[in-house]
Order: sequence, then C-alpha cells, then structure tokens
Amino acid sequence: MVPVEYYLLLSSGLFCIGLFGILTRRNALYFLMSVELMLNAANINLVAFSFYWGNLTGQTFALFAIALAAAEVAVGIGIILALYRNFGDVDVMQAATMRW
Amino acid sequence: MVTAFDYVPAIVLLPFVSFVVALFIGKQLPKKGAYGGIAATAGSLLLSLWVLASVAGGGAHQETYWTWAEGVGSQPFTLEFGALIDPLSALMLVIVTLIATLVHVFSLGYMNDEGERDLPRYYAGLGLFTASMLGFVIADNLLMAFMFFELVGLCSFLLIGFHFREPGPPSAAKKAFLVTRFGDYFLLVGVVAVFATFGTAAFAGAESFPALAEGALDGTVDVWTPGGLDTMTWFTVVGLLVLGGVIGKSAQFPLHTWLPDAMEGPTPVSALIHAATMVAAGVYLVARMYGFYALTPTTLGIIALVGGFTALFAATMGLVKEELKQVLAYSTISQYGYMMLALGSGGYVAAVFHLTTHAFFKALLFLGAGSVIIAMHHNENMWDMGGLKNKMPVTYWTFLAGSLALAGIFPFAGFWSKDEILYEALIHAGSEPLLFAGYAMGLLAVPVTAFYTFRMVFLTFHGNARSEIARNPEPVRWNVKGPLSVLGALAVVTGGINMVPVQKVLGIEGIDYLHLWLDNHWGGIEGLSSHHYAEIDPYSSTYPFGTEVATVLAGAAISLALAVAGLLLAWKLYNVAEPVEHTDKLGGAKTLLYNNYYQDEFQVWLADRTRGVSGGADTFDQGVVDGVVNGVSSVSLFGGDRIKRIQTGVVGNYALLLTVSLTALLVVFALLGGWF
Amino acid sequence: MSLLQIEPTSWLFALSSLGPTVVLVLSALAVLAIDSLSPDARSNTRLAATAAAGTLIALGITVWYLLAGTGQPATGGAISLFSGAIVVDGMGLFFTAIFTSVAALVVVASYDYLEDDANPAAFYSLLLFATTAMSLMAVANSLATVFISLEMASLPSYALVAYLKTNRGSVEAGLKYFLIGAVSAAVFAFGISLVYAATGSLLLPDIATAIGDVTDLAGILGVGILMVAGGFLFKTASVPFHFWAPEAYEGAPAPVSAFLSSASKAAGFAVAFRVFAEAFMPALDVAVDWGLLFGILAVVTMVLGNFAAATQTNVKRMLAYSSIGHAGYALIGLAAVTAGAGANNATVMGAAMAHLLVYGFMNTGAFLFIAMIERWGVGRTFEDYAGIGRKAPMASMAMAVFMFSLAGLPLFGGFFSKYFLFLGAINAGFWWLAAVGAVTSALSLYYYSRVVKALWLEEPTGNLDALDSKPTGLYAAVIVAGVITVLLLPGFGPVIETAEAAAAAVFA
Amino acid sequence: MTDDRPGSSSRAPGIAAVALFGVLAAVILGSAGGFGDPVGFPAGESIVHTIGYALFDIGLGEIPVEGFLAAFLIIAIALDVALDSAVYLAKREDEGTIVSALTDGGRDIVDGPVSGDDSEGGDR
Repeated sequence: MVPVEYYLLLSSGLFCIGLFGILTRRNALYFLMSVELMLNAANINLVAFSFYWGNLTGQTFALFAIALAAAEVAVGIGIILALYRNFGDVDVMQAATMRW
Repeated sequence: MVTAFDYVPAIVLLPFVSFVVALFIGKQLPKKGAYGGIAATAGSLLLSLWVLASVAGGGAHQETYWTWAEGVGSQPFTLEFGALIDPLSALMLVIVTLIATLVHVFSLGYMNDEGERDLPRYYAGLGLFTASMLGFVIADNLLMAFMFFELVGLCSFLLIGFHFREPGPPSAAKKAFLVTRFGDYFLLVGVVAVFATFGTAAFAGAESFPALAEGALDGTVDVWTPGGLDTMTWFTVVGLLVLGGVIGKSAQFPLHTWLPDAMEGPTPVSALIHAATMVAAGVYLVARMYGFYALTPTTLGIIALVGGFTALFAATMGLVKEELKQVLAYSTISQYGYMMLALGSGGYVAAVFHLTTHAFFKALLFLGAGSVIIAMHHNENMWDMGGLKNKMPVTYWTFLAGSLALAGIFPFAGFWSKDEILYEALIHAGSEPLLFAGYAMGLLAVPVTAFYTFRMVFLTFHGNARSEIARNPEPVRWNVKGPLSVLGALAVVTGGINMVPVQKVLGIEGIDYLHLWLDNHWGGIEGLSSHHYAEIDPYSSTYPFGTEVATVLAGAAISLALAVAGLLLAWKLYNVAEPVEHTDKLGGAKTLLYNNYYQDEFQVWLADRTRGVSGGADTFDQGVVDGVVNGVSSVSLFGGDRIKRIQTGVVGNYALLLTVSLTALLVVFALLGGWF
Repeated sequence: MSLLQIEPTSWLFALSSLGPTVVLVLSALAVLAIDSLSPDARSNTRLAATAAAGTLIALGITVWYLLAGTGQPATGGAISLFSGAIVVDGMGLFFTAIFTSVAALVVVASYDYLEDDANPAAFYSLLLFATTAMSLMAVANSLATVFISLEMASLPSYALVAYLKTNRGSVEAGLKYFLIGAVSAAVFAFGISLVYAATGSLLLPDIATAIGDVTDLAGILGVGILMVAGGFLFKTASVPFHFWAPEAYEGAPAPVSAFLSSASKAAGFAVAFRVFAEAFMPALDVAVDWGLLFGILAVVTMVLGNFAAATQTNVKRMLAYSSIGHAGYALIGLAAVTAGAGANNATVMGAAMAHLLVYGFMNTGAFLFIAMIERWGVGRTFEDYAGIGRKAPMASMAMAVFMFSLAGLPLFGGFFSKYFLFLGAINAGFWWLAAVGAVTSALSLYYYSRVVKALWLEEPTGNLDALDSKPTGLYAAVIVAGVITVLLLPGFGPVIETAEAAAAAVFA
Repeated sequence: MTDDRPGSSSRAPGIAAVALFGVLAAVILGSAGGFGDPVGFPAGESIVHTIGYALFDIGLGEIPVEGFLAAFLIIAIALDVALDSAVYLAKREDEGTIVSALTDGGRDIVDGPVSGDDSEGGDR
C-alpha cells in the first residue's frame, strides 16, 4: 500500500507544475490548462484522503470540483474570445493598458 | 418651572436653523441671510446670558439628550449626546455667541456692502460654524466634543475656501483641514483609548473619566491598560494623544502651519476662527478635561513647553510680516501659546482668563483689520498704508485699544491675563524647574509682541500715506464701526473681571471674580472647580521674590517694563513720517537718522539683530516646519508612488507576486508553527 | 456506522428559511424568462423592474427575518438545513441584508446606465445570480458549499466585469479578474483538500472538533488554512490576492465596480468570518496563528491601499485602491480575534460587520456617482471633475457625503463604524492595528478631500453641458445611498447591536 | 499565438513555483510521521451508490459521508450561471454595436485595425 504522504507529494507536485505553467506561459489557453492541473491536484488529495479517512466526503466533493472546473473553463473561454476580438491575440501579457 | 437650562439646545439650534435657512432660501432673503444669522446669534447670546445668570444663581446642569448606541457584550460602550453647563461652559457660551453676533453684523459691511458673490453660502457657513462650536462647548462627553470638533474643522474648510475662484483659498482651506485633521486622528485614537480604558467619556460626575482616572491613581478604581502598562504611563499616553488634536486645532508648534495660510478666508471668518471658535476649541478642550490632565505631570510639562515655545517662536515671526492679517495670525498662534503655557503651569484660571480677554481683543483687531482692508480696497500690505489715523478715527482708536491689550500694557485687558499666566508659571517653577523654561520663553515673547503689534499700528495708521488708496480710503459704515466700538470697550475693561494683583497687593477681598466663578463660588459641578484642579495638580507654589506680594509686583513690573520697551522701540523705528524696512537702512542711513548717533547706531544694530532672529525663525517656519509637513506628505506620496508600481499591469507579474507572497507567508508561519 | 444521522429535508421549512435566496434566484430566472419569451420586445424597463423588485423583496424578507429573530438565539438559535451544510443565523441574514441593499441600488442605477444597451437581460440576470450566490456564501456551513457558492459568485462577476465586450478596458479587466480568480480558486481548492486531509471532514463544526486531534499533522492543516485564507483574500481584494482589484474596478462598468467592491467584498468577509470563527478557532493554538496572519495582512492592505490611492489621478482607480484599503479595515475584525475571548471577539467582529454594512452604502454610492459621470462622459481625472458641484449640486453633495464618510469624518455613518472597529481592536489588545488604521485614515482624507475640492471648490475646466441630462435611476440610487449614509449616524445603534449579537452567536 | 515562439516567454518566474514546491514538500515530509494506516472502505459496499445517496442526503449506505444536497442544488444553479455568462461573452454582436461604451478604464495603446473599429465583433 502506498503511504498517504506520497499522494500529498504527488498532488503538491502537480499543483506546482500548474503554477509553473501559469508563471511561464503567455497563451491564455495554456493558462487555463494550468489552472486545471492545479484544481486536479486538489482532487487527488480529496480522493486519496477519502480512502485514508474511510469516508466518501472527499470523493463526492471531488466530483463537484470537476464540475466547477468545467464551468470555469466555459466562462474563461468566453473571456478569451472577447480578448481575441479586442486585442487580436490571446497573449495574457499584452492586455496591460491599465496599471499603477 | 421653565429654567434657562431648558433652552440650552436652542442655543445650538438657533445658528443651525440660520444655516439651513441661508442654505435653502438665502437667495430670496434680504441681505442674503445676514439678518437671519444676526437674529439667530443674538438670540443665542441672550439665552447664553440667561444661562450665565442661572449658573451664577447657583445652578449647574447636566442632561443627556440622545443615546447613540448601546453596545452589547461584556463591555458595553454607551455613546451619548448631552449638555454640561457649568461656569466654564456658560462663560464660553457667552463669548462665542457675542463674537459670532458681532461678526455677523460686521459681515454686513465687509461682505454685503462690498458686493461679494455667493453670500447665502457664506452665511450658511457662518451659521453652521457657530452652531458646531456651541455644540462643542456644551458637550458633556469627549466623544460628542470630538464630533463637534470635527464639524468645526469642516466648517473652517468651507469658509477659508470661500473665495474658491482664486488660487490661494482652496489650497489654504485644504491645508487647514488636513493639518488639523492630522492632529485629530491622534485625538480619535485618544477618544477610543479613553473609552477602552474607562468605559466612559463623560467629563463630569463620579463616573466620569477624570474622576475614574483619579481613583485609578489612588488605587481605588481598577482600569484597563494595554499590556499591563503602568496606569500613570498609560494616562500620559492618552493625554498626549488627545493633545494631538488640541495642538492641531489651537495651531501650536509644529502643527501651526495652517493658520497663517488660513488668512485667505474672509476677514470676519478669521475673526471668528481666531477669537472664539476653531483655535479656541483646542484650548477649551484642555480646560474642559483639565481634571484629567492635572493628574499627569509629564503631560502638563509638555503642554507648558509647547505653549511657551510657540508663544516665543510665533511672536518672532510676527516681526517680519508685511501683511496686516499675517501679523495678526502669528500673534494668535503666540497668544494661544500663552494659554497652553498657563494650562501646563497649573494656571487653569489664568488660561480661561486669557482665553476670554484674547477673544475680545483679537476679534477687535481682526475686525479692525477688516475695516482697514475695506478702506484699502482689499490691499493688505502694510507698506502701502500709513496715515490712516485721521481718516478713520473709530477704527484707529479701537484698534489701538486692541493693540494695547495685545501688547499687555497696563491697564488693558491683555495685561491682566498675560501677567497672571507668567505669574503662575513663575511661582510653580519652584516645584517643576521645566516651567522656568516656559516662563523665560513667555517673558521673552512679551517685548517681541509689543514690538510687532506697534510696528503694525504705526505702519498702518501713523506717518504719511504711502499709496494713493491710503490717501483716499473708502469710508466704512455703522455696521463696521458698531462691532468695533463694542469690542473696543471690552478690550479696555475686561481685565476688571479678575484683578488678582490688585487684590493681592491692596488686600481687597472678592474682586477676583473669575477665580470665584471658576471655583464654583456661585455654584457649579462637583469636581470641576479650579480648587479641585489645584489640589490634584503636581505643583506647589514658591515665591522667588520673597513674599507673595513682592512676587506679584515684581512679575508685573518685569513684564510691563518689557512690553513698554518693545512698544518704545517700535515707536522709535516706525512712528516716523516715512518708515523704512530697517534692513534697507544701512546704506543711506544718515539721511534718515534723526537722533543722536549712538542711539541710532544701537537701533540699527538692534533692528538688524532682531530681523536676523525673526527672519531666521521665519525661515525655519517656512523652510523647516512647512518643509517637514510637506515632506511627510511628499514621502507618503512618493511611497504611494513606489507602492503602486508593483501594479505593473501585466497579469503574469501578478501571478508571480502572488506565488512569492504565498510562499513567503508559508515559510514564515511554518517557522513560527514549527511545521518542518 | 449504520444508517446515517441525516434527517430527511423538510422542503417547505428549508425554502422559507432561505427565503431571500429563493426570491433572488427566482427573479434571476424570471429575467431570463422574460428575455427569452419575448426576445423582440426586450424592454430595459421591464427587466429592471423585475430585478429591482426581486432584490427589494429579498431585502424586505431579510430585514423581516432579522427583526423577527429568525435563526437567532431569541428564537432557538441557528437553523441548520441540508444536514448541516447550510445554516441560517443572524450573521447570514445581516450579510444578506448588505448584499440585497447593494444589489437593489446597483439595479436601479443600471437602468440608466444600460439605457442604450442591446442586451440588458444578461446583465440583470448575472447580477441577480451573483447576489444569490453571495447570500448562499453567507449561510454556507461546509467547505463544500463555501467553495461552490464562492465559485458561483465569481463566475458571473467575471462576465459582468467584461460586460462591455467591445471595450478594451472592460475586457482586459475581466481577463485579469478571471485569471487571478482562477488561480485563487485553485489555491482555495487545494487548501480545502489539505484541511480535509488533516481533519477528514468538510463541515465546519466537525472540522473544529477534529482539529483537537490533529497534532502531528499541524503542518498540513496550517498550509491548508493559509491557502483557504488565500481564497477569501481574493474575494475581499486583500493583499497579496488583491492584484486584480484596481484594474477590475477601473475597467468594469461603474455599477459593476460598485457591486463588486461593496457586495462581493462583504460576501468574502461573510464566509471568512464564519469559516474562521466556527471551524478554525481551535487551530489558533494548534496549527497556525491565523490571527497574526490577518493582522499582518490587514496592516499591509491598509497601507498599500491608502498609499497607492493617494497618488492616483483617475478618480475611479483611486476609489478602487481605497476599496482595497477598506478591506484592510474589515480584516481587523479577523485579526483581533484571540482564542478563548468570546465577548471581545464578538465586539470586534461585530464592528467589522457593521463597517461592511456602512461601507456597502457609502462605497456603492461613490461608484454610482462615477457611473453617473461616465454616463455624462465628462472624463475621469480629478481635473475633469472640477466644478461639477454647481451643475449637479444634489449628486455632488451626496458624493461629498460619501467621501467624508469613507474618510471617517464624524458626521456620517462611516465614523461610527470605524470608531467601533478601532475601539474593539484596542479593547482586544490590538492597539497597533488601531494605530495603523488611524494613520492610514488620516492619509485617506487627503485623497478623498481632493474629490470634494474638485467638485465644489474649482472652476470647471471643460464643457459640462452633458450634465443637463438627468438620469433618474442613477440620481435616485445615489441620493438614497447618500441619505442612508447620513442616517446611519443617528441610526447606528441598532446596526451595531444586531451585528454584535450576530457575531456573539457565532462565537458562542 | 504568442507562446510558442522560442524566447517569447521567460522561464525564470517558474522558479517561484519550484520554491513553493520545496516548501510544501518540506512541510509534508515534516508531517509524514503523523499519518497512520488508512481506514479504507468496507469490502462489498458500493462506493458509487453511496455517493449517489450523499448527493440527495439519503442516509443509506455503510460508508460515512456528509450530505451534499445543498451543494448539488447550488451547483445546478452555478452551472446555469456559467452557461449564461459564457453564452453572453461568446455571442457575436452582429447587428449593431453597444453604443454606450461607457467605461473609462481602458486606454488605447495602439491605433490599429483591432482597436479602431468598434463594430468589428467576430473572429477575424
């Protein structure tokens, strides 16, 4: 049986990979994908600890997290479309007219 | 039975009604709301006199009108509005309403006759200003006092900025507002601290915070202090926090910078601000809660030092100003410094006395200056005046009375009150050597005051007219001369209410009316008497000139001699046909010399030195103090500018900063919590 | 474990207890229905009336419940619904009152703002859905419902910020808000999963119980609590999750800025107060001193918000930064909480709640005034605001009230709320928080008074003819907000008493 | 697409993510001793069934779980909201434009075909 802390290491690894993507990528779609990775890191924890604690709360909540991730992507894509129409690109760094 | 105390709210509400009336239907009224304001303030004056008479008849009064909020939980904080009418507040009510009435009348001449625009706004502002000051005066707890204190500040903002179409007034208004507000935030924390410490902010009664503080120092009452701080230390801190607001409002060093700028406001407003409302509010607040301040020697010492220093420092700057109102502005700062010196030296009565006399003679001087300004078509430069003495005799003689009072010349009002302040500082200096410094600075300021006052008088009214307007000044009407005459008479005789030196020297009992008044001789509220304050303050009296009588005489003689010396010096230098600025004099000096060589040489030397010192003080004021004030704001702005630069507009950087902060917080709390 | 302890849901009771939420969601659906049933006769008026009616009825029900004592100790304590995942109590109702008031003002104001808009139905429905989600955040009692309702509030907010699809500023603001929001949501979810990992539960009371047994897992729990705090910091626009706020508030349509900076911020605090007071209180001693965390962040937030606001030239952006600063003040309500001091905690948290209520009116009013300026199109800097006081005296007077109230002048409601906040903080021994609060308030007066000075004390620089049109709805909303801001001074007593009682019930 | 050109993005900020991982890993390894043996699920119980019961607050099943009915209802509305938002944002404003571009936030940075023409709504 895999010790439970390895799941934590795995999930934090995934979380930080997602974060790495957010910090280094400029394309809004990659940005979305990276956020998905981070959310799924949470799901790994939830499912793993659902087993660890012997209750299904975590697993059930993971389902909701997945559904919300989908909803978030839907709205995100909508905003990216609007971004593309206004700025002609999906580069998140380019939309920087407001600052200070 | 209807008593005067039933009408106390009306004293505040009448000017407030005139504010509302002027604001909404002022345009339709004859004189744009002036008559309403005069009627309202005169009504308040009559009611105040009735209240004063009732207090003299043995009554004193405390009443709660309105409860704002009652907290729940273990420590409820009940916030209330109520009136506290005791000898001090009754006296102050009469002063404020009297000055306000006269200022309203004067405004007919200064504003209406001059065809100013936006008069309803002006009269609305005056009404609200008066109402908030009166509300402040009757306040029976510190929170209510604070709220009206702020309202006073807001009104001064509106009135100083009245001529908003010109460039100066709006920024002066803003400066006045912000600088005093800066002090007020200390006051706010102080008010909160008073609540947290005592659970109440009431001024009077057995459950009031001064009484509780006294009990706490005796060990009979338990109070909360932060982190188990020593009660005395904590009370000192609280006292200093409240003092922050006082220093801002009463224009004490280093928060005095707003006041000279505030001269941009209309002159009647300056009279009101300086004599009876805004600036007086700070000193009044200290007097109001003197039972608390008297408990902490450190606070008293600081008050005395700040006061003494301000008195001298501002006086030296008055020496070099060229505009009439600027001189008066610095004299106000200096005179309030005296009052603070008195409060810090345990001279509670002396401070109230000077507050009273100063209210009259400073209102007189400002209105007189207003009269001159009308005559001069709003040119305020004294070097363009001269010779107005014969053209406007009423203004001249009343202005002269006010000046003699300000300079502290026997037997004008200012002499008595200033003398008593210096006397108190002197006899208490034995138990607190720090007061010697305050006394010395106060004493040094005396000749300086006399000098700049009469420099102003001579330049304005004596000699030859130095400009075309000054040769043909515009005449002023009854509505200017009337208030001047009333105040002129008061400036001469007000000293009579408290002739302590005469009493002491001649042994006539019972003519120190103000002492008896504030000592609840005719009635008052337990614990708010000057006697009680004298018991709890840390000072004891010693007489450096042997006996009490000798000390009284010597003190009076010294200050009078210094005042006369200052006056005479001004006489020599400026009471000439064609006075010059004495620094310009060195070159072609000879033609202007009219006395023997040695004396003249001395004069020139002295004028030069004086000018050096006061010029230095002025430079210090404008360069350093203003610089510090501006510096603080520019540092804040610069800081803000730096801070906002992290908002680069690039969303990737935000994500990076977010990650970094999160990581940093994790590390900090991991170390604190020992998670590793 | 045998059959679970769960009671079958009593639907009628649940629906009536959640009355305000139900009304809000029904009105949102009604707006969508009107829009789809008669797509050709899309009427801004009819949609706005429906939306306004929905928010006002919800507000009415909330106030009624508050007065009747629903869910408060007087009538038997908090009402637990859906096997404990939702709990209706005084605090939830208090915050719902804030959200619905702000939403009502914003809807009324938007009526004019959207006058020429092609598709106002989306706006109203999204606004109502967001309000619904906020009212759910206020009553959520399980990290599951907290997370889902928080996301449900965020999603329409992103769309609302980017509502002007052809305007670059609006879209850029929406993008930034969305991206930071998505990252924050991920951090939040990860935090929840770690809390679950350490405690094995998502219900707030169960977490509190389980924390007592967490000893070796304190690190995991601590990281989880920090990350959960991150989710709330995002919602409340506090440092270091505030980066979206200046741009989102500046770029969004002004009514949306009003809504987000008042209601959304309050919603974040509602849920943060409940989660930290109910679930993480025992963690103060065990895992992480989150009181200190919020203390540090409150100080940084107050300083950053107010200092950055002082240097702005654009009024809307200045308000955006000031809104960040106010998040710092409200954070004092969480920072000054100490373990085992229920009464003091209730005092300071109640004060923060009351501050959020007053802030709801004064800040909404200020942003709606900006909306009016945008509608007139006179410009966005302080100079452009010069002399407006003479052309539009009533609205400018109201704006002066908002500015002075935000600065904490003791003439308006904002004074007492700040006063009680500082008092509560000092009383709980956190005098340094009150000190920073007072100093930054002093600074805030500088930039707030600039607006008043521009409006009233300066000569107009540009052409102000546009001000001849008088948008009724905007005017009404601004004036109502102004009147309430003034009335909250004499009427502050009931507000603070309700808030403190509600907070005390949470800590009990 | 900007991202795929070499050199267009910097990998340097990624270090922050690596640092965060380091901190997280340190905390996890520091707490690793605190975990006991997993409880696990009883054999023969249907996990899927229990999740189904949990979604509707029906107290059947042997595995403990909290009630998710409230979450289920809320997410039902939340998904509607997401749909509403996404459809609004993605929809092309073909006929006419939003005349009242009211917000002041954005400043034009380039005068190009992209920013210049408000009426241009769709994909280009």
